[in-house]
Amino acid sequence: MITATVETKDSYLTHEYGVRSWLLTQDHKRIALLYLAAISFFFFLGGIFATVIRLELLTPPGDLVSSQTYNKLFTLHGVIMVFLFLIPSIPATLGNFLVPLMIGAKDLAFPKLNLLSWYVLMAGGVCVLYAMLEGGVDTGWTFYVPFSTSYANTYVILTGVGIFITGFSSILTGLNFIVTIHRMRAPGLTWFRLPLFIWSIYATSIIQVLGTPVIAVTMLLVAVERGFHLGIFDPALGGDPVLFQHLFWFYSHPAVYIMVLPGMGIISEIVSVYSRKKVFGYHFVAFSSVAIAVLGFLVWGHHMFVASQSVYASLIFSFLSFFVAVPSAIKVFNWTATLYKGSISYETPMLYAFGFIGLFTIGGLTGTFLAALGFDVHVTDTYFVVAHFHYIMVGGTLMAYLGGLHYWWPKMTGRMYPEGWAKLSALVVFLGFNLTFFPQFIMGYLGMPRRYHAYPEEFQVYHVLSTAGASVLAVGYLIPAVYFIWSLRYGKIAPANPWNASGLEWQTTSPPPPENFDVTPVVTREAYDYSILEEMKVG
Amino acid sequence: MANHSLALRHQFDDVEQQKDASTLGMWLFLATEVLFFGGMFCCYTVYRSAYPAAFGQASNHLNLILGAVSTAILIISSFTMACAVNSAATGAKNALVAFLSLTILFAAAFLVIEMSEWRMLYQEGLMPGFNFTYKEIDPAHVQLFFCMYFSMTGLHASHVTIGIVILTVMAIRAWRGAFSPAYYTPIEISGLYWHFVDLVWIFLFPLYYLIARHLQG
Amino acid sequence: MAEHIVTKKQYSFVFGALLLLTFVTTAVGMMDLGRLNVVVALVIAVIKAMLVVLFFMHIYWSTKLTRVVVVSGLAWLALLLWLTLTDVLSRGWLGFPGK
Amino acid sequence: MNPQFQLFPEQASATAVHLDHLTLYLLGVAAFFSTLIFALIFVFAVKYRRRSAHERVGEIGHALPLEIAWSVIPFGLMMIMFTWGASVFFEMSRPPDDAMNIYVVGKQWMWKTQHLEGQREINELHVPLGRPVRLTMTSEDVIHSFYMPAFRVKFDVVPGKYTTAWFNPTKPGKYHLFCAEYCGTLHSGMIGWIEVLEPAEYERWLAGGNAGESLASSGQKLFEYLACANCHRTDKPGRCPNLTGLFGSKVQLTTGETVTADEAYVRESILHPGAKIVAGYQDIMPTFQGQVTEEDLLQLIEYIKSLAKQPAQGATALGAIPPGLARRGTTLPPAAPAKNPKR
Repeated sequence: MITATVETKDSYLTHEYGVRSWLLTQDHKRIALLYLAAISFFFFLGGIFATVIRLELLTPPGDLVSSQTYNKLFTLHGVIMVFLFLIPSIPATLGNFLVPLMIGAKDLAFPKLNLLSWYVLMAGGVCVLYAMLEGGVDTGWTFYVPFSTSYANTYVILTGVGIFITGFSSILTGLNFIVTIHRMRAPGLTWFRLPLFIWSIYATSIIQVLGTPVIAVTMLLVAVERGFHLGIFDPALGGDPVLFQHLFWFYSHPAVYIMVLPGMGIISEIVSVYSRKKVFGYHFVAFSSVAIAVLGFLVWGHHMFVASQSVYASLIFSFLSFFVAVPSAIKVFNWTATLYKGSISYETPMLYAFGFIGLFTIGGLTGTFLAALGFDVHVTDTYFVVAHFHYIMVGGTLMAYLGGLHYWWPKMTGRMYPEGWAKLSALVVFLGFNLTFFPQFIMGYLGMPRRYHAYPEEFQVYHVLSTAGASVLAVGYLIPAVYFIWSLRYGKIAPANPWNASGLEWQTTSPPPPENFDVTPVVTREAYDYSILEEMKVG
Repeated sequence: MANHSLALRHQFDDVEQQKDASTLGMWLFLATEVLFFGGMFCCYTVYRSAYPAAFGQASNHLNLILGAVSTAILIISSFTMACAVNSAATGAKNALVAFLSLTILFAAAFLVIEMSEWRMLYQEGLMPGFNFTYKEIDPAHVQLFFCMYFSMTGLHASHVTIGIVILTVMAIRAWRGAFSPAYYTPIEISGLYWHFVDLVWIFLFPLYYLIARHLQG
Repeated sequence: MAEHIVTKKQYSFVFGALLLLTFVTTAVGMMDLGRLNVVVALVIAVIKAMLVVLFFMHIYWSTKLTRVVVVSGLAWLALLLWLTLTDVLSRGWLGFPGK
Repeated sequence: MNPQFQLFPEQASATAVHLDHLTLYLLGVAAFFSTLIFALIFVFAVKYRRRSAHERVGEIGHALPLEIAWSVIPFGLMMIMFTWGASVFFEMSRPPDDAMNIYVVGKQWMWKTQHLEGQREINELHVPLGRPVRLTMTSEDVIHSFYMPAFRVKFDVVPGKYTTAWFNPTKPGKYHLFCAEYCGTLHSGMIGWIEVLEPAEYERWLAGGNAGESLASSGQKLFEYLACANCHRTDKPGRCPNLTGLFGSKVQLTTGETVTADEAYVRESILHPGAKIVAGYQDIMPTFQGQVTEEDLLQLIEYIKSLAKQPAQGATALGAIPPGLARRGTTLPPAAPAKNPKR
C-alpha cells in the first residue's frame, strides 16, 4: 500500500501549467491552494491592522492615530480576520485539499461549485477591500444598530454586502462537504472508520449551512435599512435594536465553532500520529463534534446578558451555555489520554498540538466564566472577553491551522519544511501569544473596556506587556511565511508518507496525482490503525 | 446508456451517485434558504407580537383579492412544474417543454400582479423609504409592517425572478433534447427550487394578508 | 427503488386540494373570528406546505437522509424563533425597566 | 487610590464582594483543570517519548467509566457556576425598594445624570455612601453601556427603552465610569467619575451649586408648557385619561389587553400615542416625537410618578367622547367608563 516509487509521477501541480490552468481549475487540490494564497493575504493584512492597534495602545493617550482611524483599524481587523481569514481558513484550505483524499474520492461532489465558492469569497473580499481603500468602516465587526444604520458615516453598506457575499462562499463550501462526505466515501469507509478530521469538518459544515444564511439576511436588512432609511431595527421608528443582536449572534456565536471545530479535527489527527496510537475514545470525540455544532446554536444569548435581554432569557442561555463545555472538555481529556502509553515524538505539528490543547483549555475555561451570569456582567465588553476569544480563535484555531499546515505541507507541495526553524517558530508563537493575551485577562477584570482608543494610566503596564508580546508574535508568524515559501524550491523532496500515518491521504504520492488515487482504495480497517504500518515495515 | 454516460462527471462512480448527490445538494441549499427567509420571519414574529394593532391596521391596506389570486397562480405554477417533472421522467419531450413554458408564464403573471400591488401601495404613500405619508394611527409601527412586507415579498420576488431564469435555461435545454428518462436531474432539482418558492408564499400570504386583518386597535 | 414517478393524476389531486384550501383560507380571512383567525390561517398554511413538500417535492417517497435535511432546516428555524421569543415575550417579568 | 500596578479591582460595593467570591471559585476550578491538563501532558510527553522506531504502544482504545467521569464531574462543577452566577445576577438585577432613583441619559459622547432633587451632572455622578442607588437609563442615539468596574455594575443603555442598574456604595472615593458598548468616534472619551460621598457631605453637595427645582416640578412645567393639561385634566372629565394615580397601575387597552403603566409605557404613549390606546378613549393625541428630548421625557415621567403618590383629586374621569372626534379608520368599542388614564 505504501508506494515508495521513485519514478517522477504526474502530480496535480505539474499536470497543467499557466495562470488559466489555476484560475479555471476544478481540482479541489488546486482550489485549496487558491484559498491558501487568498487567506494568507488576508491574514497578513489583518495582522498589520492588529500591529498598529497594539502600537497605539502602548501609551495611554491616543497619540499614534486618530480615534476615527483607530476605530476603523479594529473594525477592519475584526471583519477581515473573522470573515475572510478564520471562517474560510481550515475548511476551505485544508478541508478542501483533504476531504476527498481522506475519504478516497476523486474530487468533491460539485467541483464547479467549489471553484465558484472561491470566486464568491474573492468578490466579498474585494467589496471589503474597496470599502477599506475608500475610507474604511468604523462600526466594529458586530455592526450593532442603530450605530451602523443611522449614525456611522463610513462604508457600512459596502462592507455589509461584502460579508453577505462571503457568507455564500461559506454556505456553498459546507454544502459541498456534506454531500461529498455522505455520497462519495470509498468502499468500506463506514462512518466510524472516518478520520476525526472528517467528522469535525462535517459538523462545521452543518453550522455553515444552517447558520450563515441568518447573518446574510441580517446584513442585508442592515444595508436596506441604511440605504433606504427604513426603520427595521431603528428604535426611533419602533424597531428593536436587541432583535438585531439576536439575529447577529444566532450566527456569530456558532461561527466560533466554524472556526475551532476543524482545528479540533486537526489536533485529533496530529496527536494520534505522533503518539502512534488510536485516538482515545474515538466515538466520544466524533460525536462531541456534532454535539458542539448543535448545542452551539442554543447559547447565543450569552452575548447579551447586559444588552437588556430579559432576565429569564439570560437564565436559559446561561444554563444552556454550560452544556457546550461538556463536549469540549471530553475532547481535551481524550487527547490527553491518547498520549498515555504512546510513543511520542516532537515534530513541529505535535508542538502546535500541545500548544493548542493548552491554550484551548484556558480559552474554554474562561469561556465557562463568561457563561456564568454575574461574572459576565462585570467583564463583558472588556479586555477579558478580548483575551478569551483570542485564546480560542488564535490560540485555538490558528495554532491548529499552523500545525495542520506543517503536517500536510509535504503532501500538498511534495516538499519538507525545515524542521529546526519550524520548531523555533512554534515556540516563538506560543510564547508571544501568551505574553500578548494573558495580561488582557487581568486588565479586563480590572475594568478596561474594549475598543478604547485612549485609556486611564493604571492599565498601561498590561498594555505594554501585551504590545511586547504582539511583536514577538509577529516574528513568530513571519518565520513560517518565509520558510514555507523557501521550501517550495529548496525543501527536501517529501516521501509519500513522511510521518508513517495511516490515513488514505498518505497512501497516494506526494503531491497527489490529479485524480488523487490510481486505484480507488478499499478500506478494511478503522482509522488510526498503525499496526498495519508496523507489520509492513517488519514484514 | 451511451446517452447518460456523457452526462456523468468524472468525480462520480455512476449516474445513481451523481443524481443522489445533486438532489441532496439541492435539499441542503433549500435548508439554507429556510434559514435565510427565517431571519425575516423572526423579525416579523417579534414585531407582530409587539404591535398587533398596528399590524392589523396596516394589513387592511393590502388587497386581499390580489393576494389570494397570486397565491392561486403560484400554486398553479407549482402544479405545472410537477407535471414537467413527470413529463421528463416519462420522456415526453414536448409536454416537458410545454409545462416548463407554462410555469414560466405563471411565474411572470405572479410578478406582474405583485408589481401592480407594490405600485398601488407606492401611490397610497405606504412604501417606506420612497413614499410614506401614512399619518393615521401609530404610523411608526405601520411603517414597520410595510418595511417587513417589502423586505420579505421583495426577497421572495427576487427568488421568483431567479426561478424564471433557471426554468428558461431548462426549457431551452429540454427543447434541444438534453434530457431523457435516464437523465433529468436538473429538471427535478429546478422543480424542488420552484416548489420552495411556492412554499414561502404559502406562508407570506396568511401572515400579511389574513391573520392580522381583524386585529386593529 | 431507483425512481418513483408520480403520475399527473396524483399531482392533480394535490393541486385540487391546494386550490380548495387557498379558497377556504381566504374566505375565512374575511370573517372576524377573533383569535381563531390566526389559528385557522396558520393551520391551513401548514397543511398546504405539507402537501407541497410531501407530494410535489417527493418527500413522501424520499430517503431518510433527505427527510433529516428537511427536518433540520425547520428545526433550526424553530430554534431561532423559540429562543428569540423567549427573550421578547419575557421582557419586564422582573418588574424593572430593561429586566 | 489607583496604584500603578494592581491585580484586583477596587471593591466598593457589597455586590463587588459577592462577585469576587464567585470569581475565586471560577479561578479555582480553572486552575485545577489547567494544572491537571498541563501536568498530564508534560508527564506523558516525557515519560512516553519515543525511544525507538518500533516500540509497542499501550493499546487502550476507550474506557467508558473514564469518559463518564470526565463528562459528569466538570458538568457538576459547571452547574455550581451556573447557580452561583445566576444568584449574583439576580442580586444585580433587582434594585432594593428603598433605592434612590437617578436618571441617566447617554449620548454621543457624554453621560448626563439627573438627581430627583434637580441636580444635573455631566460625566459625573455624586452619590451618598451606604444608600442603594437605582439608575434608570436611556440613550438619545446609539447603544451605550454604563460601566462602573469598582461596583461590578454594567448595563447597556439602549435608545428607545429604559434599562435599570443599581449599586450600593460601601466605600467613599472616586471611581471610574466607562462606556462599555462601542458607540462611535469618541467612545473612549465617554468616561467619567462616580464620587461616593459621606452622607453629610452629600447633603452639602446637594444643597450647593446648581441645585434647581426638582425633576417632578420641571416635569409639571413642561406638562403645562406642552398643553398636556388641556386634555389630561385632573379636575373634571377630559377627552383624555386622568393621569392621577396612573403610574404603576394596570391599564386596560382597547384591544382587551392589560398593561402596567411603567416608564416604558408612559414614554411610548408620549412618542407613539396610537400604539396602545386606553379602553374608552379615542386616538386623538398627537405624537410628541421630535418635540421632547429624552431628558424632557424623564421629567414628564417623574411628574406623572409624583401624581401617583398624591391621593386622587376629585372623581375618576368618565370617558365621554364627543361624537365629532370619532376618526376614520379607528374602530372602538362603545365608550366605557374608564378608570384608567390614556394617552
